[in-house]
Amino acid sequence: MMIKAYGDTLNDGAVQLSFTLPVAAGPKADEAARIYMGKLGFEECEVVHSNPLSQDFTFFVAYGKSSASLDFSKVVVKEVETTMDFNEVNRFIKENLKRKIVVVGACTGSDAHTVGIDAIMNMKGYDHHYGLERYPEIEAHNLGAQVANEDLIAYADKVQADAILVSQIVTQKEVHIHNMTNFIELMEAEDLRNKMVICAGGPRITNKMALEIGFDAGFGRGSYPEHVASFLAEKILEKERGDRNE
Amino acid sequence: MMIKAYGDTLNDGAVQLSFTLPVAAGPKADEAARIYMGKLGFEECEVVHSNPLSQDFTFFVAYGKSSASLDFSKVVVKEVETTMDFNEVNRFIKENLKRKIVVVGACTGSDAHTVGIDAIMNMKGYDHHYGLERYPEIEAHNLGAQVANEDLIAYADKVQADAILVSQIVTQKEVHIHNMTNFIELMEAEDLRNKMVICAGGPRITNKMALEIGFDAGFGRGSYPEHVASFLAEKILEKERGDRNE
Amino acid sequence: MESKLGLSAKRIAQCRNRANEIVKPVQTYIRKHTTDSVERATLRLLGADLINSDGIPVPNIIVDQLKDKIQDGVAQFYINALLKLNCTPGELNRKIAEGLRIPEIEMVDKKYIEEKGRELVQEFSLKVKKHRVFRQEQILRAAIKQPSPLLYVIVATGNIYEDVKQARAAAEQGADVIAVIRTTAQSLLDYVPYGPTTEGFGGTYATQENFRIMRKALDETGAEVGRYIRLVNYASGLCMPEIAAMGALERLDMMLNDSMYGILFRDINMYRTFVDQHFSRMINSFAEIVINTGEDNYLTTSDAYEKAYTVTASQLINESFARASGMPEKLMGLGHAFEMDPSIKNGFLFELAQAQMAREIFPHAPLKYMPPTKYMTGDIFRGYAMNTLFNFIAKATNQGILLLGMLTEAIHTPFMQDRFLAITNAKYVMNNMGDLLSDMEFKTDGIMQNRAQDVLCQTESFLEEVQGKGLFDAVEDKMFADISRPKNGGKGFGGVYEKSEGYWNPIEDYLMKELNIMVEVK
Amino acid sequence: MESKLGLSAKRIAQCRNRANEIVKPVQTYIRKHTTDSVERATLRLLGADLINSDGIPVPNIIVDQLKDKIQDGVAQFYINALLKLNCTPGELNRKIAEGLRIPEIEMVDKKYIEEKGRELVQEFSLKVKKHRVFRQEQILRAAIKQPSPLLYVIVATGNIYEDVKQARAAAEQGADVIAVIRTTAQSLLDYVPYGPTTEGFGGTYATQENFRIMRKALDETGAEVGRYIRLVNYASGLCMPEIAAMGALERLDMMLNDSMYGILFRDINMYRTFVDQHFSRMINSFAEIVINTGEDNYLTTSDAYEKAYTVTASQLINESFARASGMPEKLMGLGHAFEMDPSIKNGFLFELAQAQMAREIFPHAPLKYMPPTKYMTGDIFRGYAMNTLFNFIAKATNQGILLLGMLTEAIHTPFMQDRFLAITNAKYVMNNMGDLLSDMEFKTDGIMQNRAQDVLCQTESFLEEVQGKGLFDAVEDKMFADISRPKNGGKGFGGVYEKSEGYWNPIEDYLMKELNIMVEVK
Ligand code: B12
Ligand code: B12
Ligand SMILES: Cc1ncc(COP(=O)(O)O)c(C=O)c1O
Ligand SMILES: Cc1ncc(COP(=O)(O)O)c(C=O)c1O
Repeated sequence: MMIKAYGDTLNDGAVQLSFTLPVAAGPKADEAARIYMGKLGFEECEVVHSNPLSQDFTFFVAYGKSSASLDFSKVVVKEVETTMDFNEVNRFIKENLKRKIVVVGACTGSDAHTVGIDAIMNMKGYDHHYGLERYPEIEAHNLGAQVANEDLIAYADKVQADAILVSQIVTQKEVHIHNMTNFIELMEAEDLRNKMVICAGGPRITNKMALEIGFDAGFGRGSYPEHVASFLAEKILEKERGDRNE
Repeated sequence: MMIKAYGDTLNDGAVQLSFTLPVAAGPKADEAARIYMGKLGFEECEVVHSNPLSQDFTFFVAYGKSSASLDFSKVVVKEVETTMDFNEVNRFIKENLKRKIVVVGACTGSDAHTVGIDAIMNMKGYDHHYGLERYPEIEAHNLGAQVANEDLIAYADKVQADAILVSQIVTQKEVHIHNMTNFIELMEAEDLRNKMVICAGGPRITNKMALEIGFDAGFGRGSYPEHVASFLAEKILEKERGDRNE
Repeated sequence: MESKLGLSAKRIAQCRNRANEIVKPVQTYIRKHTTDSVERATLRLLGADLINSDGIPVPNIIVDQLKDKIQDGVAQFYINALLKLNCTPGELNRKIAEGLRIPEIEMVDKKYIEEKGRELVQEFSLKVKKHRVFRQEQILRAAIKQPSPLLYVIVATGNIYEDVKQARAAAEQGADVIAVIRTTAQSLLDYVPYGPTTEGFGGTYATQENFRIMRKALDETGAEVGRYIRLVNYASGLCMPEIAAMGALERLDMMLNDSMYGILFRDINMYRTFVDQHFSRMINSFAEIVINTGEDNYLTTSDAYEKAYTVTASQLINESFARASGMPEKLMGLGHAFEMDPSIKNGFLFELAQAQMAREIFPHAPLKYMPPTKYMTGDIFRGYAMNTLFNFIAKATNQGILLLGMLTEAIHTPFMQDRFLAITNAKYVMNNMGDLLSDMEFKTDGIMQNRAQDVLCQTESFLEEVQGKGLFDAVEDKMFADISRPKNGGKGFGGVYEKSEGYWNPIEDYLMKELNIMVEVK
Repeated sequence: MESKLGLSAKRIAQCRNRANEIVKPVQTYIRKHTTDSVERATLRLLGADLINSDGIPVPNIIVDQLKDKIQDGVAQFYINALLKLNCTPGELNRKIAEGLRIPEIEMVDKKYIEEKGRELVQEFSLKVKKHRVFRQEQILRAAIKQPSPLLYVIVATGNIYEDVKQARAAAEQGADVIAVIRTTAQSLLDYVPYGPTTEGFGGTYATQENFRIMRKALDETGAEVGRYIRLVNYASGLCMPEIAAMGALERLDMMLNDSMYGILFRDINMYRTFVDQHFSRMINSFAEIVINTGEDNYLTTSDAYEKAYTVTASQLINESFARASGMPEKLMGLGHAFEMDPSIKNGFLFELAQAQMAREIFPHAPLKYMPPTKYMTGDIFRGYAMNTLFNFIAKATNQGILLLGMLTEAIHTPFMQDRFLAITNAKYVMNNMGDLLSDMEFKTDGIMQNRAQDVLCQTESFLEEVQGKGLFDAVEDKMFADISRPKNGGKGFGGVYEKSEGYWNPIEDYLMKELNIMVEVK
């Protein structure tokens, strides 16, 4: 099934854009904006607004139509499966793992944003969803923010964690990618990578990119504690069974 | 001079987009939006927001970076020259043409938007710029809106107009293009095309497209009466001189 | 209710009185006249429908055939044909479409015609009453989910099937009211197009089939979302009564219907419009269709700060005309708009004062508040901020019907996401500051009180002047919207007829009785 | 001025009194202690500067060399070296950078040191006073072009030269205040980086050279646009006094400077922060730099509706600490924020009440109002609407400094156009509804009056509880921002020293005299 953007008619390919060009405002700038939209591949380009931002910059609002399309049936998302709620997760752990699972989390590197990891881990939770600390079958350790990867790993090792949760909010200059990659390298160097389930989370994190970097899962905006909890429970069980079979 | 869009660093190529895809909201839709941005040619695509519009449509806000660039020094705008103000125009006509010029204007076809043509022609003008009716050296006839091309041409012929002004506001289904093209055809059929200066105006009109259709000039958003007046005065003079030399 | 703005109840009463005096002589004219469209509407309500192979609607064919008999009322000829040919309206319509000439048919005794007329009127009446009951039930059921103001958005793709998608999506998002904008210049057609249509400029043809398609879609989506989704169309134009008739038959819920819009903004003859608006409003009154008047149009052509009083004056005139058509205040969606130049210092205060004033002058009318349009630009962000303040005032002053502003107003008819953004904006604002104005008071003799009082004074003088000249001359003299319309000029003048002594119109008779419209004896 | 909100003047006075009682024992501690950064700041104000080949700043080198003598004050050793080597600070700095060890230099007679101290303090004092006069002149000249609130935007590219472009553009667009956001985690560095920098994450390093570059650019653009463009940076962190010192030297106009932010949100040791904030505020007071406190931070971690009283309480504590540093109210840019969940019914009313309350409790402070951040999402349009209502309240309640919300708050540090959109939004709203609140009155015992009164009561009980425990224990007990910080934990505790009997600091002495700071006798 091929799809295009939709303005008011199927397949019209209509898209709204806004951008700044580093040129002084005026008819020449407007024309440049129109040409630029053409270079971006749009047709029927309309520069509907332009405004000087300074002597050297101009802001534009524009609409255009694109003939680009994609096959929706071929879109694959490796979504994290999130089937269980609070009670189900606890029951699942009790029945299958028959012990509490130990989870250590932190917001790592120079990143000081605690709210996201707190939303997942704190007793009170987030948006009326209890955090991991409230789960009777989970022993949760929230180390807070600005935790060095080394310290996080050492702590997890010490408490014999089943899983580590890494939160990354700041993404400028791809700092989160560097942090996360470094984390995986350290885990491997310490020979812990296969002993623990490791997840990342944050508003710019996707499952896809987390997997690419070497995590077991990634959780983006709108995640709730039970999403992580049910993923962890199932993954840890899977690991245990795998380990036992080896 | 090659330029790209500017977010916060020269040549970062950052652009904001919003669009709707005809698919149900969810992770698959988000991924489709990301892929779609790729198809549009963007890199580092971030779908920062998605919202269901109905069971079958999803709205996205996205940011991406494009490597597209254009050579600003090669951008050519055939702008209408607009050098004179109210007094200068009148003086110019008096001294050079030595007679009042006759201008007929209307908003044509089924288009009922009078405000634009009134802004240009009415006594009181627009945004503190007097309209053509106030120019002592211009005899202005404003026929209002929803005037058939035939009627406008017949009227202009009757009053021996030097110039005709056509306003076109509604552009859906390219109705303005059809109207304007039809106008030129009729002018040619009546053998009047070369007898009069003809200008078009409206928020979606550019000089470029007006020229392409066969008008002498096109005036877009933000036009003022003196822009048209000075263009007309010079163009009519040019025409007279040309005619005399033939 | 005490006036928050310190408006003098006496002055309001005086204004209202003047509006009534202005309308009185016009009503006298109206009572004595009929029009092509009034007759066609009557035919439609009795059952006339279909088009011929040239696309000419049967009601038009009938009226054309009877040009010289219109002053007697065409209904009797249609009913006569039914009796003589002993067929249903459906069969008769087909025959007429195929060429049958009605005038040639011999007339039966008037009493049979009257009897058949009663029967057909009864059918019409039952149908409409069923619609009324259904609507009332639906509205009641969803009442808590649809607080005031109702959120009103337009669809305008030109294609009824595309419109349906957009409308359904809007209803899912929270819209309470869907208006299907008409194609450019339909108001100037002297007939109503037929069937489902997929080609329009800036809007979709108003046809009975399109009404039906959209009504069905909205009922379905309404049931899914548990709200009653109102459907709106545009009556104004040369076919005002007919479109009202179609609306009544297809259970539309609101109808754009202004007493003077066609005259001023579409150059339709004033006599034609006055007669038409009266008949169409009787239909709307009976069908319990809320009318939307067009005061916003004054402000797109004139300055909203300078000419605010023309809005108030027009509201009062519209009210008076509406009352003369038997309309209760709860159906009067009197219009006004947020159209002041956004660069005016304290413009927000003036808009707030104006909106609050309308609320106080018409305490029971579901006022229809129109968003900024004229000062909207391609800067969709600035436009979105303007719409935010507009929504703010709408909620603060308890407007009844909120036509949501589109951030792309200056660019194109709404994209699907534009409507969504408008709805979320309105919901956010309305929820977030719902009780603000009831938690505050206007300062005595402050900017807003003074502004409202000034506008009310200007309104009074303006109405006084109009009353002095008479409405017909006032319109000719450019007193409204700076536009002059000659009494005998404009479109559709040829379609106005003085009624003969024997003029007979069973629909009109029925509506006047039902609506308790008294005709004052000379 | 009478309270629009019906707040009890007596209760406000009681709250203020409690805050003073809370601060008193902390001031006693502060008076007896110095820190690494206080000493380095003192050195900087006397002329210390430059870095060595490892990038370590000279003030740090000096303090490190004198670790065991800090309790006596390091200034005397630096001055001694100047005298003994008979060179300028510039020359001395170079020598220290090249390896010169100061402790090894033999001490001259104290009276020469004191004399030279006076000379250096004089230089510092003259420089700052010149800045003050220049600033006052500029502000006066542009006063009508810069009405309240001042429009404050941030730049945060990480590259000072890119920041300059953005800042200039913002000033051209109408911004009055430019804050150069610091790179992530600079607050945790125990030294101040050096020179112009082009690499930062989410912000640009605060360095003296960067201050200079931006100051120059803003002065130029300010001259072009005929307004005085304020420059802001962030003092909070382990180098709070030093950054204040640099700000005083380079004519910054505002400085983020909160008495507890570093403790709660950066896990800096509480003793360290209390001592540092006091010294840095003395510098700001003398340099007439407006401080910006960080109450907004409470609301990004706790719920803004539930914990509104913590903001008011913190404002009062910040005020009391500021007063203890000789700061007049007009320099107290006390913070608060529009951070309630936008889905709260009547949330707008609660925000309005809170902002008006701050205005009434601190009538002469240039309150700094922070925009929505926590509930901003990728829906830039919704965010723009939220910012519109935020700007509305800012103007209505006459806030002094308006940090403009960015529609892309949830996405990235501002793009150039984001700032433009923020500025036009603010200008539109402020012009359009400027006089609204002076044209209205809060209803007695209405939602807003009750809300403000409730919050004030909660504030009083909270302050009472803190007073009971003492501030140090209260922080340990999680009473602020739900965060517990141990007294002897956190960063920088090692850099706090009890002053010896002979502690000597010519800058401190001078500032205390200039600012009329009385030390109560035990
Ligand atoms: C609150 C806040 C702060 C507070 C943080 C307080 C605290 N204790 O956390 C303060 C004021 C201290 C702050 C400071 C800074 N901030 Co900040 N901040 C924000 C803000 C406004 C809200 C973030 C938030 O709390 N969201 C709510 C939570 C619940 O959402 P979340 O974090 O996305 O978490 C959810 C999911 O992502 C997921 N999740 C998150 N982590 C994890 C982990 C796991 C394992 C899982 C499963 C799920 C998960 O689940 C959560 C619930 O659904 C955002 C803007 C915004 N509206 O997003 C900016 C923002 C994140 N900050 C930003 C910046 C740049 C900074 C600074 C670096 C600025 C500076 N130079 O000083 C500083 C320094 C901080 C540092 N060293 O990291 C930028 C980041 C830009 C970027 N993309 O890189 C943002 C986007 C603002 C902006 N536009 O500039 N900030
Ligand atoms: C006011 C208005 C109306 C009024 C018109 C009243 C009147 N007497 O003019 C009313 C309410 C009647 C109306 C009706 C309709 N309108 Co209308 N209307 C507008 C509105 C809000 C403002 C237009 C305006 O007055 N602008 C101010 C003037 C001064 O600007 P301007 O026209 O651009 O003129 C300037 C320049 O363009 C130039 N110029 C213009 N003409 C000329 C000519 C010459 C020779 C020169 C030199 C210069 C020049 O100079 C002027 C001064 O700078 C716009 C939205 C908007 N904000 O732009 C929609 C808009 C133009 N309307 C629109 C539509 C679709 C309609 C309808 C067709 C809707 C319908 N289906 O019923 C109807 C039908 C009208 C018809 N048959 O044409 C659409 C057009 C979409 C499109 N691009 O095709 C718009 C954009 C709204 C929208 N988003 O849907 N409308
Ligand atoms: C009262 C009224 N009727 C009708 C219309 C539009 O109908 P048309 O453009 O088809 O005349 C409007 C539009 O503004 C209106 O206000
Ligand atoms: C008072 C105060 N200081 C400093 C900062 C930021 O500084 P940093 O993140 O470098 O600690 C903030 C940010 O919110 C603040 O409110």
